[in-house]
Amino acid sequence: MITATVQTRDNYLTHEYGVKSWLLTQDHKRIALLYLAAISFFFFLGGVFATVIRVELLTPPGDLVSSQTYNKLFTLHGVIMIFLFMIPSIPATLGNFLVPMMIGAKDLAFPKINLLSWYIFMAGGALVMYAMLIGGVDTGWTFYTPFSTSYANSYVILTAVGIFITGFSSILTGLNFIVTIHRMRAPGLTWFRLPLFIWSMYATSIIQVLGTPVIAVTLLLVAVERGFHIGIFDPSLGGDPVLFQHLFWFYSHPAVYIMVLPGMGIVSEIVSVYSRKKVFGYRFVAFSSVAIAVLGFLVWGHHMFVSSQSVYASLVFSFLSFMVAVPSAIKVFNWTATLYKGSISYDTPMLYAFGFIGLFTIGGLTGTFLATLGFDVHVTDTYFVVAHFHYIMVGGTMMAYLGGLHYWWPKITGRMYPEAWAKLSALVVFLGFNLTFFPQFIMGYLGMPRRYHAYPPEFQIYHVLSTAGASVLAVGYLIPAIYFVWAMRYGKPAPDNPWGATGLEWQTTSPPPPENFEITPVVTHEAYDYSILEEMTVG
Amino acid sequence: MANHSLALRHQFDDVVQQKDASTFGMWLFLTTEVLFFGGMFCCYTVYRSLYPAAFGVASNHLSLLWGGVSTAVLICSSFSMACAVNSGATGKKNAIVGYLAITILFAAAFLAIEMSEWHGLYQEGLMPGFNFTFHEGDARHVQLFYSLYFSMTGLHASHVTIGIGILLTMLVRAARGAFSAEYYTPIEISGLYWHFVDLVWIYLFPLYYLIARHVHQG
Amino acid sequence: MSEHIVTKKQYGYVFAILLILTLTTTWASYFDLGKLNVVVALVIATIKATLVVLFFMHVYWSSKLNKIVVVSGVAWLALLLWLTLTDIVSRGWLPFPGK
Amino acid sequence: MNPNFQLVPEAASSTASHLDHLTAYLLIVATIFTVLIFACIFYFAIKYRRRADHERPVEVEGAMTLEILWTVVPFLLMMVMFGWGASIFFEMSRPPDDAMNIYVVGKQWMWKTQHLEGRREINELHVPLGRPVKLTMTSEDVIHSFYMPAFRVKFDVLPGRYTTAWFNPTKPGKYHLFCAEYCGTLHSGMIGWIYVMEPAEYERWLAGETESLAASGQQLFQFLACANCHRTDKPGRCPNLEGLFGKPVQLTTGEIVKADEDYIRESILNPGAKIVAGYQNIMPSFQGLVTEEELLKLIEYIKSLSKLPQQPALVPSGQKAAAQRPAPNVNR
Ligand code: HEA
Ligand code: HEA
Ligand code: HEC
Ligand code: CUA
Ligand SMILES: [Cu+2]
Repeated sequence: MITATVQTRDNYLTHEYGVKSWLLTQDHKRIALLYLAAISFFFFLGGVFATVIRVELLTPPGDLVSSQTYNKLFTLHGVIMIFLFMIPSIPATLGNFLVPMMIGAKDLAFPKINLLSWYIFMAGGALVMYAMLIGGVDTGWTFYTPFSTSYANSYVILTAVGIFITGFSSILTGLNFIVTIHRMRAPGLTWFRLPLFIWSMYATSIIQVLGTPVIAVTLLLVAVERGFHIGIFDPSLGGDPVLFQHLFWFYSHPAVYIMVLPGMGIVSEIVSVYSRKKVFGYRFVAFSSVAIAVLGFLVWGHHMFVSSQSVYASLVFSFLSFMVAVPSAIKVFNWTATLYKGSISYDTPMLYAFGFIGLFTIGGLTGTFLATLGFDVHVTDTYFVVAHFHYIMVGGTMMAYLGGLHYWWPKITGRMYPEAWAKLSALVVFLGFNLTFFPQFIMGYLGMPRRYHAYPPEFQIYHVLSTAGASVLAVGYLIPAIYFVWAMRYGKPAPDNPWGATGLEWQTTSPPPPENFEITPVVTHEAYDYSILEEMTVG
Repeated sequence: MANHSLALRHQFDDVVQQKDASTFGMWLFLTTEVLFFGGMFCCYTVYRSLYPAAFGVASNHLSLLWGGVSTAVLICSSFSMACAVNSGATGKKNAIVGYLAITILFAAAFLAIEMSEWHGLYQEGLMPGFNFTFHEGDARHVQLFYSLYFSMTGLHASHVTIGIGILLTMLVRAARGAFSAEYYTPIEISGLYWHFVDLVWIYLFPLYYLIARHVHQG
Repeated sequence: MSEHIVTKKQYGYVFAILLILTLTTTWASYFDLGKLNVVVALVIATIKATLVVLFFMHVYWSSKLNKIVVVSGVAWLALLLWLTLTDIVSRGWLPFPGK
Repeated sequence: MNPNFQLVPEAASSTASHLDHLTAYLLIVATIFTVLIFACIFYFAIKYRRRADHERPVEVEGAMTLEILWTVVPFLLMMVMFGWGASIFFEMSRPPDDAMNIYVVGKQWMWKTQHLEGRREINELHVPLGRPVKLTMTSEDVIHSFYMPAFRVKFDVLPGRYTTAWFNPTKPGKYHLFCAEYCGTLHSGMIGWIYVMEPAEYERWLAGETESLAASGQQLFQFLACANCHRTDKPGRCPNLEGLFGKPVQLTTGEIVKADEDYIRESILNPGAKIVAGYQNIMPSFQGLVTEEELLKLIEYIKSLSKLPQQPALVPSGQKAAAQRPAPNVNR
């Protein structure tokens, strides 16, 4: 780890040594790093699956892997990326690290539960890994019945139980955050002085706490139905497979906001710092997070327009889907307006934030296409949908996550990352990303169904473009993976506040001491008030 | 007093904040539990609204007597749990231990009744997945009823079991004198959990046992 | 949060009401009230549940925040049921209204 | 048409062109906003780039009018999307009354289609140009989805119930048929072709088929001994099925349900679920005794009983009816 010659002050990394001091730690910062390690592993694993998918799709016939294998590949790609990477990604790493620091607390409200939730996550993850190693699962990440309960010939129960378990880790993290944000804010830190990242983590936590139990019980029922051959969703046993879809999407639509809200929070922080301005329309951005969290629960039926859901229900869900797009629009416009008359610097995090805003806009707009009833009938279950969600999740959240990692890297490790390499990789990621996923919009509208192992030759040109893009993208992700590891040891030592930011986390040392602050800070200013900066840098 | 300052963990400023945070956290956890059971209640609602007749027929195969008794037993356990919390608040160590013991006994009785009921249903051939031999009328949806019945009472029973574990821990801690009138939050929180378990049953009872008693008496 | 200690006597009253309501609901289920049977059963169950939440679980005396948490749990459950039922209930309605 | 590079799929049905207009609107809105956002970012980023390290920009307070503007304008644009999309969706989910019916059964991993005239196909579907076609679909195992990109039509095919989709082909040719709902190992192999033919050619293609669907249904009705109970000459124990289809049925529970395909299917497979008022639950279940395709034949037969009530030949009175066109709307 970091050598004591550079870090003269006691910090959370050097406070204790040894494997045990990490595995039994109750320090939210160390737990965040434990999560970071686990999550990075899962991301690269999911990425490897994506790579094989893309290579297979280079040619129309299914020639690289068998159909069964292909189906397992995209299922595991989806399951790992969603449940083991993206949902815990920002909340459990940056959120864990930053929530207490940003509100001036010594730790989360329940440190033991925080550690427990990491172990629960690892247990669930291990189960999914075990299922993967002994043969995998081929139901798609959506586990639709009756295929998953009565027909699939793979390890559905193990995987479902694995996801069921990780669900509890997500619930506990959310619960911990809500209690912490309510009860442990520093003196003077009123709700409207909170950084927007906190607001978005708060909104995310609401979804985690209220939504996750439903998917947990749904997957439990799938496992039970499959294990004991009793009818709950299987129509040949009297059940209703569409009911499963309702329960599944009741969680899984809100879950997409679990995946994007934290990213939005990061972008709010970054956009403000690198233009040295208050976020335009702070209250609108803050409230829109909560609005998204609440409205997000009302729209799940837009995944079921052709599922034989009633036409009236589809109508209601379509309408509500447009309602939830409004708060997202508010955010996009406010970020853009924040740039106006700012003092904009092009540090790597800002480049990622730009990427987020642009790509999220495209992903979101195509989301409203999908919410449009007649249009969705044509493109549902085609690559149009695949492109839509990768635009938001990879183009949006992944960008924000990388932006956030760069932005707080100095605080987390006490070292700077190499700026030139970082800028280069940001550019590569942006270009590679668009090349990968833009062609998918077109082939989706042309009718290329998703989850296809082999496909008619007229789609090949788009698949080739997409695969080419994916290779560029992979390089773009490989570069930061290398220089982050390098920077942990060899990076320039970081000052306490390298970016001239105003958040409380920047007012302590880099890396922070075990209890975050030498003295509990008292807050007297609104968030993003850069006039206090002069006092700070002088002092 | 020394006792409770020991119980203050470092991340909190004072005990009030700590206690508040704990109860608040427990309530949040209980909302997740509401939605956890909620997924199953949703299945129940949908299927009952689709197949009311089959549900009525199926329901009348459950024993109303034992259903009613187990409801009463759970309510009794809730009452004694409430008394345990009261004893906690007034700092009566022996009373806490006694009431917790009574609660645990009631809980165990509940489980025993439930097990015997399940056993009876199994013998009647009404346990889907193990022994389902019912063929009259809309047998498929009678089976659906029993699939849900066993899933939901099973999930509930697992909560009862966990509850017993928690209460036993509390009992041991109380007996060792870990609690006082100033510090009895764990007992209060366990109480919340226990009452929630009771609450679920308050709905399960009418929804499963009282659907169609007026139709086919018996 | 105010430290309110509920006496055993108060608990006793609630306990008695709960038992009486259990008997009532069982008794009521023997009458053929048509669709009202469900309603009666659910109303009584909800009264019981409310008593438990308010008094056994002390929500009556606890902070506004806790009350919000309780209400939102129930509200979200209602949401799940309500929007799912929009589908189930209206399935037969279209595409041929009036036919 | 260069098969290797297209930007827009072929539009070969009436719905397709309606949908493409909506797509144009969506694309315009999306392009405007995407360009707007990108342009603002680039413009601001360059114009207001940091020039000095200690630069402190003036604070710009939020502006209420702007907030309202960018809430209301997208909202209105989205309401247009909603209304337009909904109207096309209604069009898609409401087949015209004169549509010809074709049955589809999906199973892992093939499509079986049946014409009323009796012709059956696998992974292919022939339809005449210019006539609305209504598909009544079900699955033997898991959920599939019947997708014809050139018609912009897709609908899930579920086990245990009937779903419908319809289209009106406007261009002769050969078009893709895909399964769009993941259904297991060979999901991507569950594909086929739709042939849209000139009407005369279609008639020729159909001809040569001896027995209509309803006629095979009638034979099954005899074979399975349904006719022993359901007879018109001796009413009493069992309901008369003549004129049943499409009519409301009163059940013993007092409920009234419509006798549609799903109801008849349930009556055959699970007769105890809904008992007709005035009758006993004595009908045996035929679950496992009839296949999905046979069910469709029975349904088509029962349907034919209501379409031609005046024709005694189709009444199940015991003697075999001569094969004849059962429904007037299919022999144009
Ligand atoms: C982080 C993830 C994420 C996010 C944030 C979203 C956001 C949205 N999604 Fe997406 N979605 C997914 C992940 C996500 N989605 C996934 C994973 C699937 C597929 C699941 C599967 O089947 O495997 C999916 C599928 C999906 C479908 C189902 C498609 C199908 O299967 O047929 C639909 C349909 O309505 C939809 C709609 C939307 C909408 C309306 C939004 C809105 O919230 C977007 C709002 C944002 C904007 C609108 C952009 C900003 C606004 C402006 C710049 C203003 C101008 C705007 C207008 C004038 C409109 N999504
Ligand atoms: C957060 C979620 C997330 C993320 C990050 C990604 C990332 C990627 N996804 Fe994924 N995807 C999903 C979520 C996600 N996906 C989901 C939910 C589905 C639906 C599943 C289903 O249908 O059930 C899906 C489906 C899906 C499909 C459709 C499969 C099908 O329907 O048949 C495709 C096809 O192109 C695809 C591609 C990619 C690619 C190229 C990336 C790339 O961004 C990945 C890039 C990352 C790496 C490549 C790893 C890092 C780099 C290295 C380790 C370097 C070494 C590697 C090389 C040299 C190659 N994804
Ligand atoms: C043992 C006698 C018996 C046989 C054999 C029988 N049915 Fe029935 N069927 C009944 C009775 C009695 C009813 C009315 C009670 C009910 O709804 O279950 C009925 C009801 C029906 C209905 C619903 C009628 C309505 O008015 O709503 C349909 C459709 C039907 N049968 C079709 C069939 C078909 C098709 C077969 C053969 C595959 C068949 N039945 C065989 C006795 C029989
Ligand atoms: Cu059939 Cu996919
Ligand atoms: Cu969604």
